[in-house]
Amino acid sequence: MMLTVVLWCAAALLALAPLAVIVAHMAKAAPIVYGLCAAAALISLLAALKQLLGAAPAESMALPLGIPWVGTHFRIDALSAFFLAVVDLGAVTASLFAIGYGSHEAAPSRVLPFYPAFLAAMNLVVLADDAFTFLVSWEFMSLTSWALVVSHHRVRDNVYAGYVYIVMASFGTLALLLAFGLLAGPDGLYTFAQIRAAHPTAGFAALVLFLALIGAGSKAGLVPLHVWLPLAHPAAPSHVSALMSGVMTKVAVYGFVRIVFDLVGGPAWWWSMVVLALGGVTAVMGVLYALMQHDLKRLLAYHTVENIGIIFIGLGLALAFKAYGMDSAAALALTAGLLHVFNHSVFKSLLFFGSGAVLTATGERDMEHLGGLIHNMPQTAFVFLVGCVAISALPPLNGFVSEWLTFQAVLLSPQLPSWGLKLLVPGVGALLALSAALAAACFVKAFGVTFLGRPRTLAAERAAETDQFSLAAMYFLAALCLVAGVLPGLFIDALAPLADILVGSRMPVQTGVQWLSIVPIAAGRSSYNGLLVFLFIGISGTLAAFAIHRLASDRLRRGPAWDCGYPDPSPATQYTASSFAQPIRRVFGTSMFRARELVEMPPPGDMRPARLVVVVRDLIWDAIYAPVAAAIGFSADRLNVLQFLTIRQFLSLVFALLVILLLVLAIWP
Amino acid sequence: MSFDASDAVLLIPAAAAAALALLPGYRITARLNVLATLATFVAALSMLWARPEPGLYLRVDDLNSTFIVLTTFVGFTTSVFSASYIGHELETGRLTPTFLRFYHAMYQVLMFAMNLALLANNIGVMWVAVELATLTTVLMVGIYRTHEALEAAWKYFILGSVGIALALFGTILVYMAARPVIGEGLAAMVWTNLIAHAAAFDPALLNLAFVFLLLGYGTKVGLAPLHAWLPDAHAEGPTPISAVLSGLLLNIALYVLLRFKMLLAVNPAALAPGPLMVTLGLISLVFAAFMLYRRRDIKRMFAYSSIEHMGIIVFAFGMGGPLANFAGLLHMTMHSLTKSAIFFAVGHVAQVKGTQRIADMGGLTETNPLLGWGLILGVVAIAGMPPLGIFMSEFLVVSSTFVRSPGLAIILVFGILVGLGGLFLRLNTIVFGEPRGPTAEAKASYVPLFAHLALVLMAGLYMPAALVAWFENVAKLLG
Amino acid sequence: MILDFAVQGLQMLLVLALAPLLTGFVRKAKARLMRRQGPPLIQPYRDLIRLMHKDVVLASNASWLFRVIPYLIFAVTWVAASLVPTFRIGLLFSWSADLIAIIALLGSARFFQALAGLDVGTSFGGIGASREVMIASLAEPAMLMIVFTLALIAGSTQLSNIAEFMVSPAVGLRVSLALGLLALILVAIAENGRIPVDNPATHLELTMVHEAMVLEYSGRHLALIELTASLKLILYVSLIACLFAPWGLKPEGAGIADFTIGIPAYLGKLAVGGFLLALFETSIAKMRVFRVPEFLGVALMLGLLAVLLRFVSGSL
Amino acid sequence: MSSLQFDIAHLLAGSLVLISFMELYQDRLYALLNVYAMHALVLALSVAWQAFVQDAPHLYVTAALALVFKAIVIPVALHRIVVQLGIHREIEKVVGVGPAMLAGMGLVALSMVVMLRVTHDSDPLAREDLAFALSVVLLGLLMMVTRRNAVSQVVGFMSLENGLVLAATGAKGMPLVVEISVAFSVLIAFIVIGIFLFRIRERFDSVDLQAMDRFRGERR
Repeated sequence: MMLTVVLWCAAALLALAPLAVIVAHMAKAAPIVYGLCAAAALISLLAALKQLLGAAPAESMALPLGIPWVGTHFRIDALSAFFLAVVDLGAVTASLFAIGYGSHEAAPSRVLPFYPAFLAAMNLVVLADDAFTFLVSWEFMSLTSWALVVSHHRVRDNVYAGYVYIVMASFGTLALLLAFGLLAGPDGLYTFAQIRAAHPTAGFAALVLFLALIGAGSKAGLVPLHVWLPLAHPAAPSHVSALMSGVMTKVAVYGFVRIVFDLVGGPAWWWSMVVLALGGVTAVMGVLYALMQHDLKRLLAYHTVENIGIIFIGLGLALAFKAYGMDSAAALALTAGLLHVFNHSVFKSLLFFGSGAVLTATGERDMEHLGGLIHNMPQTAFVFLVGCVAISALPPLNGFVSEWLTFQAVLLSPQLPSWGLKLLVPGVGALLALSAALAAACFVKAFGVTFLGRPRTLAAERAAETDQFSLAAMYFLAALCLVAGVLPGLFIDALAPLADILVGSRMPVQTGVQWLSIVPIAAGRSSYNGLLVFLFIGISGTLAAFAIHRLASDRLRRGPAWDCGYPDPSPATQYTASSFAQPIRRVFGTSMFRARELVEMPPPGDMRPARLVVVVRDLIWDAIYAPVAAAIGFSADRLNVLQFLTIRQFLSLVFALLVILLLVLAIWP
Repeated sequence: MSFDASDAVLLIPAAAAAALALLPGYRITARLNVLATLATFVAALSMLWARPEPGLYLRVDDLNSTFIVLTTFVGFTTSVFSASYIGHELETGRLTPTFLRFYHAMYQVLMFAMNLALLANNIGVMWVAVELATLTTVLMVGIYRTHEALEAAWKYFILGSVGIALALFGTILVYMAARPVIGEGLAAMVWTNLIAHAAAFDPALLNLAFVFLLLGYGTKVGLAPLHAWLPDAHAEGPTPISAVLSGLLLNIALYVLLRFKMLLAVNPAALAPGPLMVTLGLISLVFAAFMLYRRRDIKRMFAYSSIEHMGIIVFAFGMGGPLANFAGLLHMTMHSLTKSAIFFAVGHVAQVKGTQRIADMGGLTETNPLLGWGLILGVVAIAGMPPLGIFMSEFLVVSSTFVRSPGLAIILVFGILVGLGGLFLRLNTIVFGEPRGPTAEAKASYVPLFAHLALVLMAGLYMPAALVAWFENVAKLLG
Repeated sequence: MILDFAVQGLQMLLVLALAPLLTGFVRKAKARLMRRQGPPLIQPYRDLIRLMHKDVVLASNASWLFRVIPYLIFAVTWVAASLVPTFRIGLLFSWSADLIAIIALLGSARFFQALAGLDVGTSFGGIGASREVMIASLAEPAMLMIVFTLALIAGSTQLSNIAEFMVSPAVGLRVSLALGLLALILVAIAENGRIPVDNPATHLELTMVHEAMVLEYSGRHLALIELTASLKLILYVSLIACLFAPWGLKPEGAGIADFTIGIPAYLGKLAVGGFLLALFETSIAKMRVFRVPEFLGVALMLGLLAVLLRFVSGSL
Repeated sequence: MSSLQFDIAHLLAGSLVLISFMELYQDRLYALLNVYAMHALVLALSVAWQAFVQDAPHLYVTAALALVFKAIVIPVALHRIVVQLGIHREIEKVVGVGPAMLAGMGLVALSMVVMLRVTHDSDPLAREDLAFALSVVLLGLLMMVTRRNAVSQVVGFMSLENGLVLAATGAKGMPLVVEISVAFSVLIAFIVIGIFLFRIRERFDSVDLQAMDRFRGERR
């Protein structure tokens, strides 16, 4: 029932794509298309929630499409339902946002057709129940998002970003293809049911793990496969960026979870070490990269990398516990990871919407040209701030809850017998803590430089508040951040069936606990109550304000900024994004990015201004991608000689081949 | 021998060729050309229902009926495209009416030769037909009389002739192998007899024969390092001919090769042709993939991409087994449709921009949206992306190969990925960015282009059961 | 139940009331150690009241956020402080936020304070904010490592349970605990902006961190921020006290009578802690800003080492 | 068949191989053309002999064709082309005579080995014949590859094709032989005409000297 509903929604979205091609040039095209998208996604969302919360049994369905003798199989179980909900939540809000935002689009005909197709593809990925359908939807998702990335094709960087993206995406897809090739075996048993039934050997399973890490990881943005992400996500229109960062990466996580937790079967203990190490590195590298950025959307994209790392830390712990049969602990770790999936999708969409609003208001993505927007765009500033607090994992918002749960899972891991894990997990815990702290620092920078201070350019000064639809979308997500932060119990319980499927156990039920606090393991061990904390803060804050205004003074005068007695009228003297990051750059960047500051001081009498240039190198690119590109270019050049041979030389090639083959025949046994 | 569909498939083009050689005026001739190909196509379709009995010279079975329908169909759509294309060529004066008459006649001769090669039940006739096709294309490649065109035609001619010789030697050897078993005379060259008795043939002779046939016909397939003629012939000839070359002639040669592969497959003592084909296939794939990066001429680039895909197909057939063979057939069909579609698009692009240099094109989606997106769709399809047909075949090839021999699959995937990179690198400069070059609207019918793409799309999503059953039979035939 | 409420309330008021006193005490002690007379103990209270009654002079381009933040950080810090057991374990709401959450609450306070530093758009605000977050980015992980150590020893992240465990004889002397204590002290110094990391008394522009952030504040806002700083100080002192010197902490369900022991004990601890802090500050010079990372790196390493020890063996 | 017939066929085929070697040895164009004429002559003889042995009259046509067309018409035509286009008289080689000869030896040996693997029930004449034919083919190809000179390349191709005809006629009762030989004669005619039309003075490699660098495939 639910399955048919969501499939019809996906079909409707697909049908919307050609429709959009036709109507794209009409004046009211954007609202119509996005409105319809929102409607379809909403229905699908409700269906998914019903499936998930109603703990309905899994439904499956086969259509006579795709590979003829296999057919196209769809299935919705708790896992699919959860991710479907995440996807469609993002889809609904993004479409809502786009109803307003999309009207600023310069070339709607390059966005409108692909947007619904993109949504449909993401929906289908999480519903697919056989390898072919999964990969088709997966790659179709890449393809449509690629089209959206290059929608502003006159900007060279966007086309370049699209190129890197499509190549990396195909790389990932081919890796997954190989993985499924292994799982399906020589006689092509492609449906997931058959794959589950067949248990691969340990070697094959390990190979599948690595291929899945490459395939899903490259889409999710695991370091070192992340390079395309900070290029492609910002290049797309902001509502699409939100979808790519907030939702598509989660679809990638789904792919990983589906393959590694569900299809392959029992994990080996060392798998978790790989995943944990990758996750930890990704988390810290991601946030450090972000700190070096002053392009708002690119900064957000790098934070996606960081959060993916956090998610994979949770998943890695879950794998470890699962491998040693500590199911309840595995359930905790898994829930932590999946809860972060949801949380990140919420606040990352929110933040990208905010950046989109800023972009439309000022036409600027570069924070160095922004500032002081809180005065002209108070509401956007407020919701963006909520997003910043949430993603910085600060109580009482939702980001904190999932990281808190992850920490709880880390604290359970000394019981793991393996020494490797005993040594690795504390380090990963430290990395997690570090990334959380750095994220806070980074978002102080992001919000402070963009919205606070004095406007650095005319554009920033002239900015105007964004439209109602965008605000509605953002307020909704902000509210969601708060709700998920103060009432995490509801969300944790919703995830219980997933844990059941994947690790065969579930966390203790939270809704029953007194005062609505959450108790992951036992009351004596740890508990957190976002609601009370929130209330306390609210009460004591208002109390203080009330008391002071009553008993002391509430008078207030405006004056020029004091600034130790020599205020400077020029906004250029404010701290910029890069100057704000300078201390941290000096601490971490010098080794991690070879960050150098080149001061160019003209001699006395020279009228040129002195310049300070900060050089930041991406070592991962230099170490891996540049050599590969160079190697391909080199071999292309070498082989290209063959285009310019003379006929006689070509003939000699033929002759040589003939002789070789004859020799083979001669020595053939 | 009573007249039946298979004769029609041969006679219509032959008659049309004669007529077109005589008639003046390009409007009539172009129309007639279209009509003739359409009639041929219909006749070919009719063969699906009323299948003629195999004779000494002609036969129809699952394998070649697949090919014939495909060939005649692409031949038809290409003639439609060619009608609009040629009109433009006349206006710009690149072709004179005399040459045009010659062109149309040759087009029909080519159709005739290809159908003959497919229908032939006699390896001698098969050889003659393939060579006839080669020579006609040689003439058409040189039709523009530019230095490049003559150069390309000449190269094609010489390499082709050597190929012809080698193929003939192989054919003779097959006859030698067959004679002791079947007896002297024509019977020993009839395909049906050969396949029936191949088990008893002398394996050493068969091996030797296959080596020569592989090189001889492999030259036509364009397998590296025998490919040299292919890129230039594609680049310098008229675009409809490039489309036919890539879409059909390569397939024909491959088809002939498959026939002989089947012979060897039947004979247990003979060496397995698989490894040879797999090696050549992978070489062609990787080589062509790298060659894509340094291309400046749009048609030559897609010619190399044809080599790449021929590599994949040969690889698939070399691997053998029901899955791989099915994938190979599917890939072959999809590639013909897609590649000819791409060449349709490229032809219009070249006419709009007045050049084939990629550097002089840009922002096509801006200036000619329909054409630009058509080209993108084609490239996306040829790069093996869903939901288009080639993705399915590549999915089957890769996933079925990886378990059997991981190393090969890795190379295959590597080649595909490199090729994709090259294609998109060039595509970006053509369709995106600031518009460059002339931006006149192309006066052309996009029907063939999008018809092909629609078919490819459909195949990627849903394949009719009949077609599938058919392919599966053929896959079994190929063993 | 009623009693529990009373106790929780008493705790909240107690920390609020004692916070300025502790600050004053430390100042006094420092002055004395430097052979100065020093301000009277109640000077901080006077300052606060004076500031409260002054007008607020707001920079012309200060935003609404700038005005909200003082109350916000005060509230957050107060809540955090009131969850740390001072004289009695098992406060009514102690389970509403465990040690990790308390650290995170302080984190939120710092987050907003740094934002406030950036709001007016002056260069000094920027300096302060950027340095603050740099310090925090190292201090917080170190703190979390310490929390891990304690949590792993006591088998709980619940402050009350940890304290309970610490009272119990089961603790014994542990290497990891020693490392943890050392790290905690370093972090506490950094977090409260004391010498050698930062100087709460300085107004020499280039050395300021915390002071630079709040440069534009005045009147009641400044008062609240000062109070918040004191609260943070007392929070850390009592945190150290209840974790590493839990003597005199009364278990749950203790009656009024026991407070006669608990509260004095707590005051004693505060006095000792304050004096030690003063002693430390007078005996050391402030370090350059970019030495701070090394200072905190040590703390982080110590914490990590402690956790590792806990992971590999139960007895260390 | 009697051993005499066998020996004569064998002799003719073998001498064909020998003449191929002589072609390989030549370094003057006219001499080369003459040697080729001889090559064609011997081919004609051997074909005629096959026709007689297999009493397959239609093979006489092929023989006649070889005699008239290949042994007379083509050499003369080429001779005139050389004169008219003023082609250098000596042959530019890629590898010297010595190495070429050695390679030729290797090829002959190779073809022998390959053919001798053929099981013995197929009649020996065919087998030996085929071995010689194969070596002639390979030698022709070798010549095309090691000679820069257009005319000598044509000669190489033609002797290659002679090898084919030898094989075809050697294959007892093979149909279409005549047609095929005719077809090939036409093909060769095309090539020769092509050379004349495109005024290829020195090499196949390009349509004319200037074109050679500019129009080989894509511009560099």
